[in-house]
Amino acid sequence: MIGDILTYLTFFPVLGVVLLLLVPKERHDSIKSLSLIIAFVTMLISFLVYALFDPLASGMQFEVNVPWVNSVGISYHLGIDGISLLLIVLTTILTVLAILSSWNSIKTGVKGFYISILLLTTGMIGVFVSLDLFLFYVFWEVMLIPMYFLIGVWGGPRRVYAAIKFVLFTMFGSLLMLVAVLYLVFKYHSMAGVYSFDIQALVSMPLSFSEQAYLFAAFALAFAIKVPLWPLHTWLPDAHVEAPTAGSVILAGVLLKMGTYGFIRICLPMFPEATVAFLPYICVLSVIAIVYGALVAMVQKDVKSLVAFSSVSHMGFVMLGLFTLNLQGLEGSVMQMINHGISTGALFLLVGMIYDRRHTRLISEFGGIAKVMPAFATYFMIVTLSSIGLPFTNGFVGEFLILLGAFQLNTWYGVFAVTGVIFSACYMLWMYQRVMYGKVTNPENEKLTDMSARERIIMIPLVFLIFWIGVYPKPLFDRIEPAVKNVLEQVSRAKSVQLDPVTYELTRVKDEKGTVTDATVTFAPEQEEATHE
Amino acid sequence: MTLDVAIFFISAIVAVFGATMMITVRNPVASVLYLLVSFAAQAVLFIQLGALFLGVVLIIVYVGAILVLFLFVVMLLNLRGGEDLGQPSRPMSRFSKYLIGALLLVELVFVIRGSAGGTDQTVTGMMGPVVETFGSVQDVGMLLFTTYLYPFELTGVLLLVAIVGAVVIAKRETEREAAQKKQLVEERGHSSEEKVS
Amino acid sequence: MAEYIYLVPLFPLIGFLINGLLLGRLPRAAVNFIACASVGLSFIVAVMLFFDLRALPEGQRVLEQVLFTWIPSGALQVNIGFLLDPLSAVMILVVTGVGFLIHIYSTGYMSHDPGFGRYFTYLNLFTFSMLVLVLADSFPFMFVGWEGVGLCSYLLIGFWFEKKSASDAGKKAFIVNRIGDAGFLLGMFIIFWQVGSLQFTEVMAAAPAVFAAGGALVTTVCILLFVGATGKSAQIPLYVWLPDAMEGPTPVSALIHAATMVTAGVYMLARSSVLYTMAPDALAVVAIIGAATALFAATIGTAQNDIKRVLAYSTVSQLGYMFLACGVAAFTAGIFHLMTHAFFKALLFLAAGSVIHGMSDIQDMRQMGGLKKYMPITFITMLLATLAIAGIPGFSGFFSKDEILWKSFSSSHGHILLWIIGFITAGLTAFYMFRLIYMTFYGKERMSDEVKHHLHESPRSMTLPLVVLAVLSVIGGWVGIPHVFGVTNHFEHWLAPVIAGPHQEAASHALAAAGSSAATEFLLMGLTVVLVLFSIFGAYMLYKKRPELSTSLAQKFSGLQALLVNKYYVDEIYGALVVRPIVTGSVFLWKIVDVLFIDGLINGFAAIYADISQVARRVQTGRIRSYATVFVLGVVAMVGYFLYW
Amino acid sequence: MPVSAFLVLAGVLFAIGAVGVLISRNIIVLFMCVELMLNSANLALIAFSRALHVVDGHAFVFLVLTVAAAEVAVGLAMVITIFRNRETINIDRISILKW
Repeated sequence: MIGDILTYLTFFPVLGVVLLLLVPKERHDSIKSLSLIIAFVTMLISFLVYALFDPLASGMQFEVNVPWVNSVGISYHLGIDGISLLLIVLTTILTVLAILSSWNSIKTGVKGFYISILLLTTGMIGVFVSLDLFLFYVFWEVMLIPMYFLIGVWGGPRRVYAAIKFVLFTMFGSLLMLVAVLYLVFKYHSMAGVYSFDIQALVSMPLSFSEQAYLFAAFALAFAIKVPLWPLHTWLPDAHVEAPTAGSVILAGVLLKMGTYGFIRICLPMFPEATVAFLPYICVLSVIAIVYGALVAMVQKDVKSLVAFSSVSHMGFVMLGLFTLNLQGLEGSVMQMINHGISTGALFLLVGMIYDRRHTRLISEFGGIAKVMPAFATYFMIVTLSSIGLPFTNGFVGEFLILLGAFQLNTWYGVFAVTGVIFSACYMLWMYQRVMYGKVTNPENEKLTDMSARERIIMIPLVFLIFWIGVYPKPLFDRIEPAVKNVLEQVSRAKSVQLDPVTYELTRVKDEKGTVTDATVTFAPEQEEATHE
Repeated sequence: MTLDVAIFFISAIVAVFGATMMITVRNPVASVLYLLVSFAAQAVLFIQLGALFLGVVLIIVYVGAILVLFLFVVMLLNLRGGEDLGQPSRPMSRFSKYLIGALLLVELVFVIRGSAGGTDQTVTGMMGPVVETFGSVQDVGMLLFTTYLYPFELTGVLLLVAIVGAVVIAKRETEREAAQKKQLVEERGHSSEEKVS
Repeated sequence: MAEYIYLVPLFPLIGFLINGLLLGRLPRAAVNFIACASVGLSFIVAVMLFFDLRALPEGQRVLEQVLFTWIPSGALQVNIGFLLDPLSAVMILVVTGVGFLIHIYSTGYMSHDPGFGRYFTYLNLFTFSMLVLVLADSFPFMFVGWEGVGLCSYLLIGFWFEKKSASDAGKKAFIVNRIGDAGFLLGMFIIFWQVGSLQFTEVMAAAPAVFAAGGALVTTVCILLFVGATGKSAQIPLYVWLPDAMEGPTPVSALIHAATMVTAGVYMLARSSVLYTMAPDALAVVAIIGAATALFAATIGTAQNDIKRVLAYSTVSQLGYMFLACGVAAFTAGIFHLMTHAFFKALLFLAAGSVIHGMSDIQDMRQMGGLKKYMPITFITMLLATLAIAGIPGFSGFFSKDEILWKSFSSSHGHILLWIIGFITAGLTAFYMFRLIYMTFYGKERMSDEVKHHLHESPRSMTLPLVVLAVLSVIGGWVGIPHVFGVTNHFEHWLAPVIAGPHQEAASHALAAAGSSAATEFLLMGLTVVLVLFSIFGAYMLYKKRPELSTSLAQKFSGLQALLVNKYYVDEIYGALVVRPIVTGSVFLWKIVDVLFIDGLINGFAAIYADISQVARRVQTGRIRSYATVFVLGVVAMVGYFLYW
Repeated sequence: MPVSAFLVLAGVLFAIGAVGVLISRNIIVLFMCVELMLNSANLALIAFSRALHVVDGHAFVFLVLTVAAAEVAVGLAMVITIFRNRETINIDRISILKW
């Protein structure tokens, strides 16, 4: 029972989809309640996983490994470490909130909408629990379809453009990823004599530098599009602006993390040499993303696209943290993934609430909202502060560690990334001022009602998380740390770096010629467990 | 020249003539009748080949039912060969299509000849005598109800589906349905306009 | 003892939580009581802690309390922990003491404002953040308070958010502070990078071993930390937010923008004194910036007509003094001035608030005059504060300012030029403060009848804090009477264990040169006093005796006058050089780079595909016969292939 | 008679049917051409059946006949509907499903 908990967690929403199919499509209330219950139970299961998770153990937990398609080595291999654990919990929480947020705003195609959301949940959880590349790829693509419908059917005026753009961008990357996956599998076959899609088996496979470089590039492109890393980000503002609130929340909250999660789960451990070699380029792009996203966010006229560009900036922080390759940077980066999910999710939820009332998101349409909706303004302020990384809100912890890590890696990355902290205050507070402060000039804003009980229920857990992670993030760190150390150990297989066993800091080894030679690690598939330790 | 050969050549000539006329005459009624002629000749060939049952079936089903159905439709639509069939194709395109047909024919002949390349006597050689009951109703019936029972039953389903389908397709739509359809088209047009803007 | 330290910030936090969570549901009296009581309680605890600390032997006056681990990440272990030593003890006394008085004052001042609940919530949050700032035992935890006070400042400046100028000012304050904070963060990073810890005790202990004295690294650290301080403490070039911050309620200006928050930079420098004494170049920068700010702001202060703006520039100027002190490694003098300044500047603001309150929210001094007889208590207390800030011997400001001037002259890091600037500033200070007094309380009553009708002395809740602060302004300096008067400088002695710097050597140095330096010190002191008196006389002549003289003078030097009134056009210059290019650049990035270039490239690819498809789709004619032709051709080709190949 | 004679005849009929499909603009004639092609295949099947002395070919012919009948029924129903809506039997005019 407990051993299979990941399977239950992953496929419980699918059960919900089956049940939903049986409900007549006119019965909106039943559909909404049923999907809420399903999402809620999924969340409870994820809490159970969190409770049962052993923070001290390193390595994967709750592993399930059943052969699936033996002839090509595909197995049903699930397992989580601290990183995926937290992301799963984030996913399930945001799903519940997303369903609650669309309670009154989705009026057409209700059944299809909730089915899409639940399918999406399965896809997202599936990506986080997969330890088999085939499974990973399947879930990766499974996410795409419901999201496409969420944007394309229930979206704004330019929804079709946005949805297609989203799908094409993502598809482009994931096809390259598929090619890379297949290459890995065949390579493994040529070395070990059997096929395997198992991530842990493939990680231990020695690859020459040029192989690593190409494979890294293929995977990295897929993940970078998802993150999205500058300059591959242009699908994001469109998708966010057009998507319905629930879609934006899940898109920003979880889907973007898929990219960074892919980096940390696949790119870094599998291609350490390439990671070290590509590091400067990715760091530079991340820093550009940080500054660029913030600057462009500042001049947006639509609240949602402002938040979307702020996501570009924040995810730039995450990417920068990942590629600092030191403990602080990586831990901060994982924290920032969670934090960004919470605060940006909350921002989109809040924007959705005001959109439900006014059916516009243009900043210029608002002004003086704080006077008519004080509670809304308060929640908005808290979330804004979390987004600009005020200490004691969740945003600070991750940002601080990332900047610290980046600074240790290279002073200039740190210096430029820090300006992102300044600009984030500029665009968020400017937006807040234009929306909330001043006199009510638009007569349509005069009679707005403050937050309803349902809306408060949506926000309270998020506010709680904002402060909890801000003040006492230790439980999260305890769970992240072993996983991050594992990643660092795997990266340290690269010959060009050396791992300090105490501080877990990777330092570059400068060899005479400055070139990285091909890996010559001896390969023993039977003893892969041994090489892990 | 034996009787056998005479029957074959006469039937073959009639069949080819009927087919050729069918595709060349302009009046659909005449077309149907030429096809009828061709089919009749083919039925003779069927019987000559020992397929007594199928030959009869061909006459009854094709000539008696299907071609009559064609005639019905032609008359129902009141087609007399004077309909507007648009611009006739250019000679070149027409010629090229004949050429394609000819090529196909040549290839088919080569296929037959190729497989006959020498060894396969069953194809090139004279047909030997067969048992008396070959191709009889009993013979074919036994096969259909034993070895090919499932396909045979499935043809029943196929026919049923075809009947229902034909009825549904040919049925005149009611006014209500027409109105609904109109409304749907309007909505579509409306939403597509929105998309453009 | 140590285990009670957490109570000091805890009480305001509880007050904040109660008032914040029950916002709008509590009666006014309850809100007032909770807000004041929470700060009052922490004041009591602070006093107790102070005496506990005093009871300890001199070398061991450090109390530490760790509540729990905040950020555990490898080598970086940041605790939620408090550090109470003589320096933070002084700070918590000032913060809770002055804070308590201002809370009480606020109950009167805000008695007609419907947003009182929000106001006291913010105020308590501020007190909490400020206490965290001064009690924190590590840089990151200090940063919590550092940003927290910035947030409260933002919220309180923009308290009347319906006014565009108020919300603008709040935003400006936060963003300018953030620029400083970025410097602070970078400074922290270098420290962690080099030392591997961010605990104050560990950093200060390890610094001499890790950093080369006078080396580039430690200088960079100090300058970066100082950038943080310039943001928070309104020094050149980041001082611009403070004058605008006067949009907030006046008690807020008194608490945040005079007494406590703005002095956080000085506190941070004093806290990092070990690092600064190792970086003489950084000290020089601090001293120069401090001196320049002091003079610069003082000149602007002479030409402002808004009563609060005069005080705001005065604050900037006085903060410059404090940094001047820090810059000559006289951190004790800086902290001493910080304390006395907290008393008299808070008093000045509160008195100004009392005036504004009585004047029906008019702040322009040109519409005041002759208020002496209407508001006697306000007048007397404000006069005492003015005497203190002007540096009249005996008053608190005299001792602290004089010590700074003397140190800027005598310290091994000092310079005669620094002293001259400080000296001129002292004169200017006296001038603009008495200008304020004369314009407000003396002369013709220039207000309208309507205002005059409502003119009244403020209620007891407001005057009581004035009186208490007035007493402190007078006697507050007596704890730090310099050696030269033949007494022990208790204040310096008290802080000595925490403050690094040349004080030991300086003390011996001073003793060695006692004979000559005492004479010099008295000479300089006398010079200053003469200048101050002369300035007061000037103000008296211009604004009391012959007001027409000031107008004619203003006309004569109209260029200079315009320059001063417009604050040297610094805001405009920043707008043109920084804000405008960033906004324009961002629009460029968005419209050109993002939409036109990147998206254009991608949509261009899509368009190319679409164009190819436009051609290719023509194959799909919809004509069955053409499909059939192609189909048959295909069959022919395939059969042909199998026949011949 | 050799079986190949029948096969060649079937081929000829098939080719004529194919040409008819290609050149006919009348939808009904086009249909009839398809029928002709189907039946030419039948002829080949029966010829093989005779040559190999196996009756199975007959069974297939039977199935083909059934399919042809079904196809004609549905096809003609469509022709009627099309004619009713568009007043044409010109196959080239029925080309909405394009581009």
